[in-house]
Parts: sequence; structure tokens; C-alpha cells
Amino acid sequence: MRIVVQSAPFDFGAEAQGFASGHKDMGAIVTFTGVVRDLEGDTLDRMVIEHYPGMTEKALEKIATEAMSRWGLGDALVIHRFGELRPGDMIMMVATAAPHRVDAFDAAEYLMDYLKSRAPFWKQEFTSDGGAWVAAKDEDEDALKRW
Amino acid sequence: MRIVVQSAPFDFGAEAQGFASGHKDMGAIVTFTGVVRDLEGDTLDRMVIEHYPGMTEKALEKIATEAMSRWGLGDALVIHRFGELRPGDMIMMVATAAPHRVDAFDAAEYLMDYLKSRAPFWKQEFTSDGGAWVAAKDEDEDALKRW
Amino acid sequence: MTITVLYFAWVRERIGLPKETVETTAATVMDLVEELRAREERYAMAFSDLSALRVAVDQDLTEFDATLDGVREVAFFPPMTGG
Amino acid sequence: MTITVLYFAWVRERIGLPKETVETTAATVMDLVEELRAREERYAMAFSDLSALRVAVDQDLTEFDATLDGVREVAFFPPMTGG
Repeated sequence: MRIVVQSAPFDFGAEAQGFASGHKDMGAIVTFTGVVRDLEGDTLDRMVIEHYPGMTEKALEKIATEAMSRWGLGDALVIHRFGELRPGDMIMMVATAAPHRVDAFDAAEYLMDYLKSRAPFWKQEFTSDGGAWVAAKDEDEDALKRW
Repeated sequence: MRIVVQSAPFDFGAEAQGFASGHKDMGAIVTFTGVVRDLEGDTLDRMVIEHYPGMTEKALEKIATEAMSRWGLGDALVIHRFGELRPGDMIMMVATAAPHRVDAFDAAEYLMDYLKSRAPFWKQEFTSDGGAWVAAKDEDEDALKRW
Repeated sequence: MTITVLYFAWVRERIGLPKETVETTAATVMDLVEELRAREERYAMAFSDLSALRVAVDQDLTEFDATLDGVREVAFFPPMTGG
Repeated sequence: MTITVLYFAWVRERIGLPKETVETTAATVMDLVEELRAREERYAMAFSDLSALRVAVDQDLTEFDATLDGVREVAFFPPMTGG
């Protein structure tokens, strides 16, 4: 299990390859990557992600540890960036390794659902009109109920 | 959309990176990778995958095209190997790019569920006792019912 | 008419060849199966339990009651195990 | 007792600082909120709608009725938007 919180970009290809390699007892590897999207109807200049150093790592470890034990994962990876990002930049990734595909998928979705609403990150979007905090969505909070 | 059927290994890191790069309107990228597992209680010497050239490509294209339109994907990738593989080798991968995470996950699971039971591949496992065809699982056929 | 018939996985092993050309007047896949079964024991064995078999006609999965009208290629195989 | 209070995102912007040290006798988070609200208009504004706020005590998410007994760090922020 590995948790990384950093402002620097990460190398998705290398991380994915490194995570997936050398598992002879895990038949299923799932990755999810979040990318900064351009806004609909407006141009996103940049996204700035604020976080709570200390609590962020603690919250991510708790979420990943729960996923590891709940789905019997062989491994789990969470990388999340903070600071300034541009459209097309990768914000974060998670990866899960499990014996079977259903568990690898479920665990990755669980990580994402909890990471969305329980890890202390806040996104601010900047356009030519200035900055606006991204509002949490009810559907993201609702997504936790299925677990 | 890209469909690849080959006996050669593929470079998962490079494929994942290439697939995920340059999407400014797709916020969510999911990959699934299948790895040859060692057997429980016995040692797998090798797995040999047979396929139906011609039909394989046609079936994968049909499955991926359906996923593209059903979840409004920006892109989809399917790579599947045939021939001889060893424990730890990557058998196949799928990747999906969608505006939102739920669609990217659902589309990847759909691809996997259909690929398991509707693409003409057959696995044979070889141990010191010789070869045995892997039997299709009822649960894999049942998995199609949710779509 | 002339149809190419393909066999995969253990169906191929039981029949002992991957592919053959068949001259037939069969109207449906099922008629073709009956013709093949009547040929030799190894065919009868391979086709003994149709619930364990799948069939594709011109590279599309179909059912055993499918017509062979205009068909050029028929393939028999066990349930697929991809992924 | 002395507690470090942190503010994030628009809570930080409204109050105008990311962090401060507070001398308090508050027994619960809610007591602390009342003390802060009474200070100045900017605090009253930041804490006007608690349903729009979340609170963490010593870096664990909790509720507004949580005790401050033994607590060293309290953080206020809007619902999180990670991922």
C-alpha cells in the first residue's frame, strides 16, 4: 500500500506499470485517473487544489487500509496532487490489485467515492472571471451509502 | 477506439499513459489489466490462449462500439493477447475515458463482462499433469444480465 | 453447398482437426450437427451435449436453430473464457 | 486551554487567515464556534450556516457536538471535493 500527496506531476504510465508488475497471485489490476476538465461553456484557466497537510495523508491511509482488508487486496495505491493544475493535467490516480476483477473494480470505486468526499481537498476553478470554489455534489455524498 | 489482438506482450505503462494523455474533456480514465495467476495448490507452468482470428476482432469491435455509445465515451481501448503466457504475464487490458467517473467505471466493467463470455478466446492451463481447458463460470454468464 | 466448418478448444481436440470443408444440404446449424454426428464416433462425442457448445455463423454468435442460407463459415466451440 | 484552529477553502477566505491559536474554555466544538461567532462579523459570517461546514478534531472528521477535552487542533472547512 502506498499513499502519495504531492504538488508535482506524477508519471501515470510508470506508476501504472510499476503497480501492475510482479503480481503472480493477483489476476486483476484496476486504475482510475482523474484529469482536469475544461469547463462547459467557459474556458478554465487553471484549477488550484488546497488540502490539509497531515490530515490528508491520515484520511487517505484510513480509506486505503479499509479497502485493502474489505476486498482482500494484494496492493493499493493512491496518488493525489495539490496546488495549481491546468486542463488536461492529471489530478490523481488510484490503483487496486485483487485476485478477481469484481473485487478490483469495487475497491477502486470505493477508494474514489471516499476520496471525493472524505479526504480534505478543495478545488478552486479560475476563469477570466476569477476564482470559484467547486461545490460538493449531493450525488457524491449519496455514493457513499452503497458501501 | 482501438482494438488490438496479438501474441506479443504489450507495454501496459506506455499504453495507459498514451490512452490517458491529452483528454481535456474527459475527466475520468479507467484501466483494467488481467494477469496470469498461479494456480491454488498447484504450479502453473504456462497458459495457452486460443482464439478465432477474424471473429475475435469483430466481436471486440462490437463490444467496444456498444460501450462507446452507451456511456458517451471519449475513447476506448482493448488489447488481448493469445498464445503462450506465464504466471505474472499480462493477458489483456481495457481502458475507458469518460467525462465522469461512474461512466468510465461502468463502461470498463461492461467491456470486461462481455469480453469474458462473448469474445472467442479459450484458455488452457498447463501444469506438470498436462493441459486442462479452463471452464466458463456461471457467474461470468450471470454478470451479463445487469447490462 | 460448401461450408467451411471450424472447431476450437476441446471441440477441435475431440474431432482432431481445426477446420474442414463440408459439402452439405443442411438447412440449419442443427441439421449440420446431425450430419456431422452421423459421420464418425469422434463427431458424435464432440456433439454429444449441445448445451456445452456454442456456435457462430459467419463469425457471429447464434443459436443451433439458425439457418445456413447463404452461410459460408460455421464454427463450433465451448463457452468462451476471455479476459 | 490552547487550541490551534485551522480554516480551509472559503472558510479561510472569509475569516482571512489560515490558522490561529485560540485560548478557550469551550467544552465542545459548538461552544468554540459560539465563541468565534461572538468575536467579529467575519467569523459570524463564516459560521452562519453550519450545515455548509465540516469539522475535524485532531485531524479526524467529527460532529459539532464533539468534545474538546484533550484536543489540540480543530479545523473548519466546506464539504470536501477531492478526486
